[in-house]
Amino acid sequence: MKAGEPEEFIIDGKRLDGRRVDELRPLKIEAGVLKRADGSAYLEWGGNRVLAACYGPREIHPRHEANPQRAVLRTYYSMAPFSVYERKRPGPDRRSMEISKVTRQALESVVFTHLYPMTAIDVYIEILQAQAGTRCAGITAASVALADAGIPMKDLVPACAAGKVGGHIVLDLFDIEDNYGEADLPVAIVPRTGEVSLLQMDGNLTQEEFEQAFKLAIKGCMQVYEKQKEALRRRYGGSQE
Amino acid sequence: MKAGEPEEFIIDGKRLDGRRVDELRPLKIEAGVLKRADGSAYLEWGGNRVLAACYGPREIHPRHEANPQRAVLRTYYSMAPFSVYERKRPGPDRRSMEISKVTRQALESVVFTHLYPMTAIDVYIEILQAQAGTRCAGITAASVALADAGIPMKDLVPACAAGKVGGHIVLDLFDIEDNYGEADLPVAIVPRTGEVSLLQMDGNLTQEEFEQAFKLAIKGCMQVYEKQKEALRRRYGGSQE
Amino acid sequence: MKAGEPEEFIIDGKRLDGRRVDELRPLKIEAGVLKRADGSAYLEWGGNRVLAACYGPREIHPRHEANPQRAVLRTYYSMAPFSVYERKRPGPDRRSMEISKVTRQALESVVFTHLYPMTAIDVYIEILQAQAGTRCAGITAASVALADAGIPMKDLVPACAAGKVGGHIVLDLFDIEDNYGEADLPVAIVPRTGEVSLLQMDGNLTQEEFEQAFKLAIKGCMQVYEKQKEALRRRYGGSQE
Amino acid sequence: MKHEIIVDVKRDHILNLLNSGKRIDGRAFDEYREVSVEVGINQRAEGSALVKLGRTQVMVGVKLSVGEPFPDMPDSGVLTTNAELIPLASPSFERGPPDEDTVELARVVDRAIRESRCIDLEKLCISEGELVWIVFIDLHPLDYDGNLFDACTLGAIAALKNAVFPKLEDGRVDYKTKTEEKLPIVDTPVEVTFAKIGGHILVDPCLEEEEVLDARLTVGYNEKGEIVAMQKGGSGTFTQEEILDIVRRGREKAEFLRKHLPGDADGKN
Amino acid sequence: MKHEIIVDVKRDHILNLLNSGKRIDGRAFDEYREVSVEVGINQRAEGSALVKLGRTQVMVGVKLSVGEPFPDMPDSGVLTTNAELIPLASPSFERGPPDEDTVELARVVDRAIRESRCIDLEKLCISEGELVWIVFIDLHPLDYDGNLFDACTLGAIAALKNAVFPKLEDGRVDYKTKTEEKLPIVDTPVEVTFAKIGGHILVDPCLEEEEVLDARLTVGYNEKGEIVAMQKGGSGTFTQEEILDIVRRGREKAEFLRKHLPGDADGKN
Amino acid sequence: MKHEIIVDVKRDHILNLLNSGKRIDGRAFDEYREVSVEVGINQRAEGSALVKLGRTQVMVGVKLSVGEPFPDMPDSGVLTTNAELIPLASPSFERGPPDEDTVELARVVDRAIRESRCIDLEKLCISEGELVWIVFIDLHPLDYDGNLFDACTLGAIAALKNAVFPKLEDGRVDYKTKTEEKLPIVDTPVEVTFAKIGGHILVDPCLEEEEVLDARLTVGYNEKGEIVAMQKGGSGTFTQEEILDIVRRGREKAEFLRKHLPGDADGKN
Repeated sequence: MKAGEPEEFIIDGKRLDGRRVDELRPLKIEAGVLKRADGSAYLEWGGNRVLAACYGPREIHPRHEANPQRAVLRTYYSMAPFSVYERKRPGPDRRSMEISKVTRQALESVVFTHLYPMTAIDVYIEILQAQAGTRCAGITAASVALADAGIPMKDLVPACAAGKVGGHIVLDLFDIEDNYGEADLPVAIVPRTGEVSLLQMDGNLTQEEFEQAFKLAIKGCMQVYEKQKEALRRRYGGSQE
Repeated sequence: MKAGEPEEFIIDGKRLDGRRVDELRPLKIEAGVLKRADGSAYLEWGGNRVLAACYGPREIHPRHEANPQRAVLRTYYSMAPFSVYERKRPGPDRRSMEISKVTRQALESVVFTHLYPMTAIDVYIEILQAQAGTRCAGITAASVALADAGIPMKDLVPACAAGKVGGHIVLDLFDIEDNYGEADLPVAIVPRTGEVSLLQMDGNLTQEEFEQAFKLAIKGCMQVYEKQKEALRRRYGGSQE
Repeated sequence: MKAGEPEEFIIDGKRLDGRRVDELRPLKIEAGVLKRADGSAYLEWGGNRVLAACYGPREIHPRHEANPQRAVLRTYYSMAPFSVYERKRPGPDRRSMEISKVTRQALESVVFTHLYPMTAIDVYIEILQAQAGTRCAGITAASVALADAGIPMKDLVPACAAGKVGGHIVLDLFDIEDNYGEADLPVAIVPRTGEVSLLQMDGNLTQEEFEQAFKLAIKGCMQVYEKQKEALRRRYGGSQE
Repeated sequence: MKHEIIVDVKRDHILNLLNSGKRIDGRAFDEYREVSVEVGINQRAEGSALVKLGRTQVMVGVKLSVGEPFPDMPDSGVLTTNAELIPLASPSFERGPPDEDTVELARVVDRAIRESRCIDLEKLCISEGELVWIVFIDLHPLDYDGNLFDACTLGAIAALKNAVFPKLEDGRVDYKTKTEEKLPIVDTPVEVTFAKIGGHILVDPCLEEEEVLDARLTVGYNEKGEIVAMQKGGSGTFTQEEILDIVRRGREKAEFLRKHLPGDADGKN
Repeated sequence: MKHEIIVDVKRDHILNLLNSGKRIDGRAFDEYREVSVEVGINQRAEGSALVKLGRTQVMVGVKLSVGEPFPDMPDSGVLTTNAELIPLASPSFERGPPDEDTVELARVVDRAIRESRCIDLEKLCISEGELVWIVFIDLHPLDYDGNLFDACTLGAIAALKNAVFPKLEDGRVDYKTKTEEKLPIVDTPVEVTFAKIGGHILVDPCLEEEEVLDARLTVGYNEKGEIVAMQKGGSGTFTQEEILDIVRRGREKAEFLRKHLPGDADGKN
Repeated sequence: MKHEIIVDVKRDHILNLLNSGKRIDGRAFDEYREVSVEVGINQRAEGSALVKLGRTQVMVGVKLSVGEPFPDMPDSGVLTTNAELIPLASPSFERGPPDEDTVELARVVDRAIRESRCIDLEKLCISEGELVWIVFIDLHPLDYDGNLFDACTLGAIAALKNAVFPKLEDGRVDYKTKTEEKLPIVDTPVEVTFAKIGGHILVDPCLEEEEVLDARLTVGYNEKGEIVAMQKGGSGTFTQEEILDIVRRGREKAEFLRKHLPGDADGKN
């Protein structure tokens, strides 16, 4: 047992932070929080604090990266030095580079990039405070920022993880569960079709556990989707999505 | 009191290197010392040894930095590894980057950059030996190198610091005064108008002390200006400036 | 005497690996071993394992490196992390940079670069396992890869070192001789003219020793040349070179 | 070129307004934008602050770690100030290693903090010559609408005052357990920035003003009103009189800014 | 633009074939290319393997060194997985620091090895809190014809099983003297990659398939058939049913790949 | 393209002169430009030299610090040679990390110094396996008019001979207090460079010759006239006879250069 590892993760049916196994951490999303960005979103999800900004469609530098058939979507995930317990040195590390890539691939299928050939659409995700699940938080915030920037999209992309802790399949791991649990399965979907645009896993799951966790994560995504739509409604009014 | 700190800075009206409070260190400037550069200057100022070279106006790389309305002035301050007591690792550090920037801003107002659109004027300042006051020495040498390169300018830009040591306002700090003194105030001016193109300060000065030091630094600049003009006269002849 | 240094290098007329003083290590060359590269060669030379690949003539990036009069030959020597006893950190170090440069200069004189203006011919040399003499192995493999890519050349460029160990002039040093010997003299030649396109030396040689070693190295090059031609014959058939 | 022309047009517009006594956002020449300072807004940092200066938003985090002191200051803690101009905050900020502007921002903020001796660094010594506290101040602009110097200095001092030590056990920091002990902050320096545009002197330039200014002067003041840091910027010049005037007038602006710092736990301020 | 059009044409060609039940290289949809695994092919590495997956060739070297453990894992060895996409191996690989694709490859291979706990890291502790073995796995593709994930994971586990400790003397490694002691490998995870092209699901995509795929799913399995790692790639999506189906079918493909690992010295496998 | 054509024209001009027995600056084929060596020209360095070879000017600084020895050489000091081709010295030098030419220069100078064993590195051991002197040689061209190899090697050996140890106290260096003890220099290697242009062999190429040469050969000699380093450069070739001839003739040129080294304190030279 590692130092700091809890003996049990579920006590009297409740998780260590008081949630049910299928319950999300509290999630608040606000769209349009920045002046300079073309679109932005701020998100508080449990102990995560995430800011996303979208710039574009805009001129692309360096020029040779331009695509004459569509806009190039670029996504950058980054953590503030003070977002974690041990100060993180500024600049991209290997983990950030991988998350930037899967984030882009999670979002690419919904953006109508062919409308803006030769341009860039840049999305920046800044983790201001981290408590596990920041890649899902980032994708969730990013698609709201894209919408806030007026970028035409097929749908929003909500993301949510499920996992396994102390033998239980649970939704939306927080940091203690993430550090000491058995598996983490982040998922992003395109709600209108139910298709999956992000899927990663590390840990150990049987086939059955995987199927159970996968379905739970998708349910979580649908709850996140409602919060995304609410945020845009609050910003732009109207009661339809 | 830090290790090596002197008990007094002024003894019998003289500073630790024998100067009066308002006296410059010995200053020698020579213009036109390099073959390859378009213009150059070598300066010995107390224990400082500084070489400045100007290349340009010349083609600019990378091309996208070109300005169709004027030449781009670029200045680079750098210290040789053997210019300080503890060997300095080659390459720009944060201090050099800041000094490069303020040096450029000290010189930009005098250069007729609009005469050479789409070009670069590059000024390199190399500190070969340092004894405090190298940014002022660099600016002073740089404007002589610009003149030696035949770049049209409104005026030369002399620079000189004043400061506070042991409670006294003094001109042109040398290294012991700089390390253990209370304030350093480097100033550069455009002598013909008396305007100020560089001003920095660190330390602690009251309003009155600041005003006294500021005026003293400007007097120092005017002495430096004479040396600059002498150097150019020696190089190009004529007794007028 | 350094740790690990042998007391004698030649015992009963044989070197520590059983060779005569003028004998090459076993050398095998195979051309055309990679699918993706335009030309390639694999070489086993004693304990050296070297792969060379040629791409080109091809479009050049960045564009401003293009030469309107000829192709630009670019050579990159690199060592796999597991090619040496102590793991080598990935990326070019100073030694690799120097070897890349002398490799290019060893090959440039034989390639008809003027046939392919505005293009690049890129040669990559990867040391998979090292046992001394990797620069000569790399040049030897590289010229076979160039030929395999169909790049017109005046000749192949074989390379081989001679050196001095325990007072004896010997051909083709292996690692113990290289680490503890007195001198190493790598040479590359253009066999048809006998001219020398690579020559480096470190250690200590008298004039006479140098002349003896130099001639021995050239003899070694000629043996290497035969192996190069054989490899191309095996690949392309025919009994003429 | 497009950019240059737009800047010229903007400059004419701003200058015309100034000539008739008006700033582009309606402020008086000596008026700051609305200032707000929130502290304790980040649970991972030992100290934190969010400063808003109009639409400029800056987050500052203070992290405390331990390490060896500098050999020539064996009984003194270490202060490190770092800035990141993340491209989220402005279309003009680029990814990559710190550029000249980033480095200047970090160094000018650091200067006021270091030269005012506002942190009692000797109290950060744990074991002389062996182990001291290292204070990291990370300046993190989130929305860039001008005058980062003043916003970041204010945020830094607010975050420093907000900071508490984490628990130290056997020479290692337990970041998850915070103590109640505050950082020893003994002064509250602030910086005040003036811009010069066509002969007019304005405090707290907004972005549009920054883009067209001739010169800029930032002055740092300690609680006594003494000057602890200065930095002139911009490719233009100041007259000597302008400088003397700015330095005198800045002092009361510094008092104004300092009032926005949250009060101490003990009710002071 | 040229590139885009060529990709479109290739995609049409491959898709037409798939619609009539054929792959471009003639394989069945659920068929791997020819697999070969050679071990012990490098005398400088403590363990090594050369994997061929069709024309894709990957060399993997395992180097062992010693160093300090992580402070929070004082009795555990350290695992480091690194990839280099050297430009020798493909015209699309570029010189320079690791890019996104390189980092993803290293991290996805690392994930299967780490999460399956296939190396008993506690057996790599030499002196608790002070000295442990560090395992470097270097993934080194030599000829890139698609599906590096599966080839590299297979090569990594083969090289790990091949590895023996060098001699350790007074806390320093004597690399020239190898012992007979093998690394403690307790599982043999493998990864299986499926591509989706126009609704068709194919195992082990070759390069031409990779260039036109919509989406990719890599799944890592341990010896029990449990899932230890997953990574979706590509800018397209999978339906939920496709994912469930791939995860179920991948298990037998993992068994297939695992059979190509060389047997242990003791005849097991 | 412009550049290429200018080079061709220059080459024709220089070659025409050579064909009639003349060099572009009027020297004989085997004649060095004027050589001057000044030492002790830098008060911050432990040893320093300014070498002029015609209009080529090179400053070399030797700094001494202390640190751990290499594990395989526990009783030996450490030598590090570094070059910087600062853009001040030539329009062809660029800012940034060391390029191929910079690295080659540093390594070729280092080779002569290291292989001639001119520094008695064992005398630089302070405490075996723990603390040794580290010698930094910084090659710093100030004005580049050709043949940096010879100028830098000469400057390096002059600066080494000029160097004195700073005071060492409790394992730390007091740089402000210099002792009278000199570095243990036991040989004075020099390097001699020949250029080949259209079949002509010339010593000490000036910049205009360097720009058009076919090939270059640098040979390092110790005091006994033994060869300690060689480096061929340029994209052309030498005949075997040319090489043998250069190596023989270089020895007397080495003697010529060595005479320009300042005398020792004891009058030896």
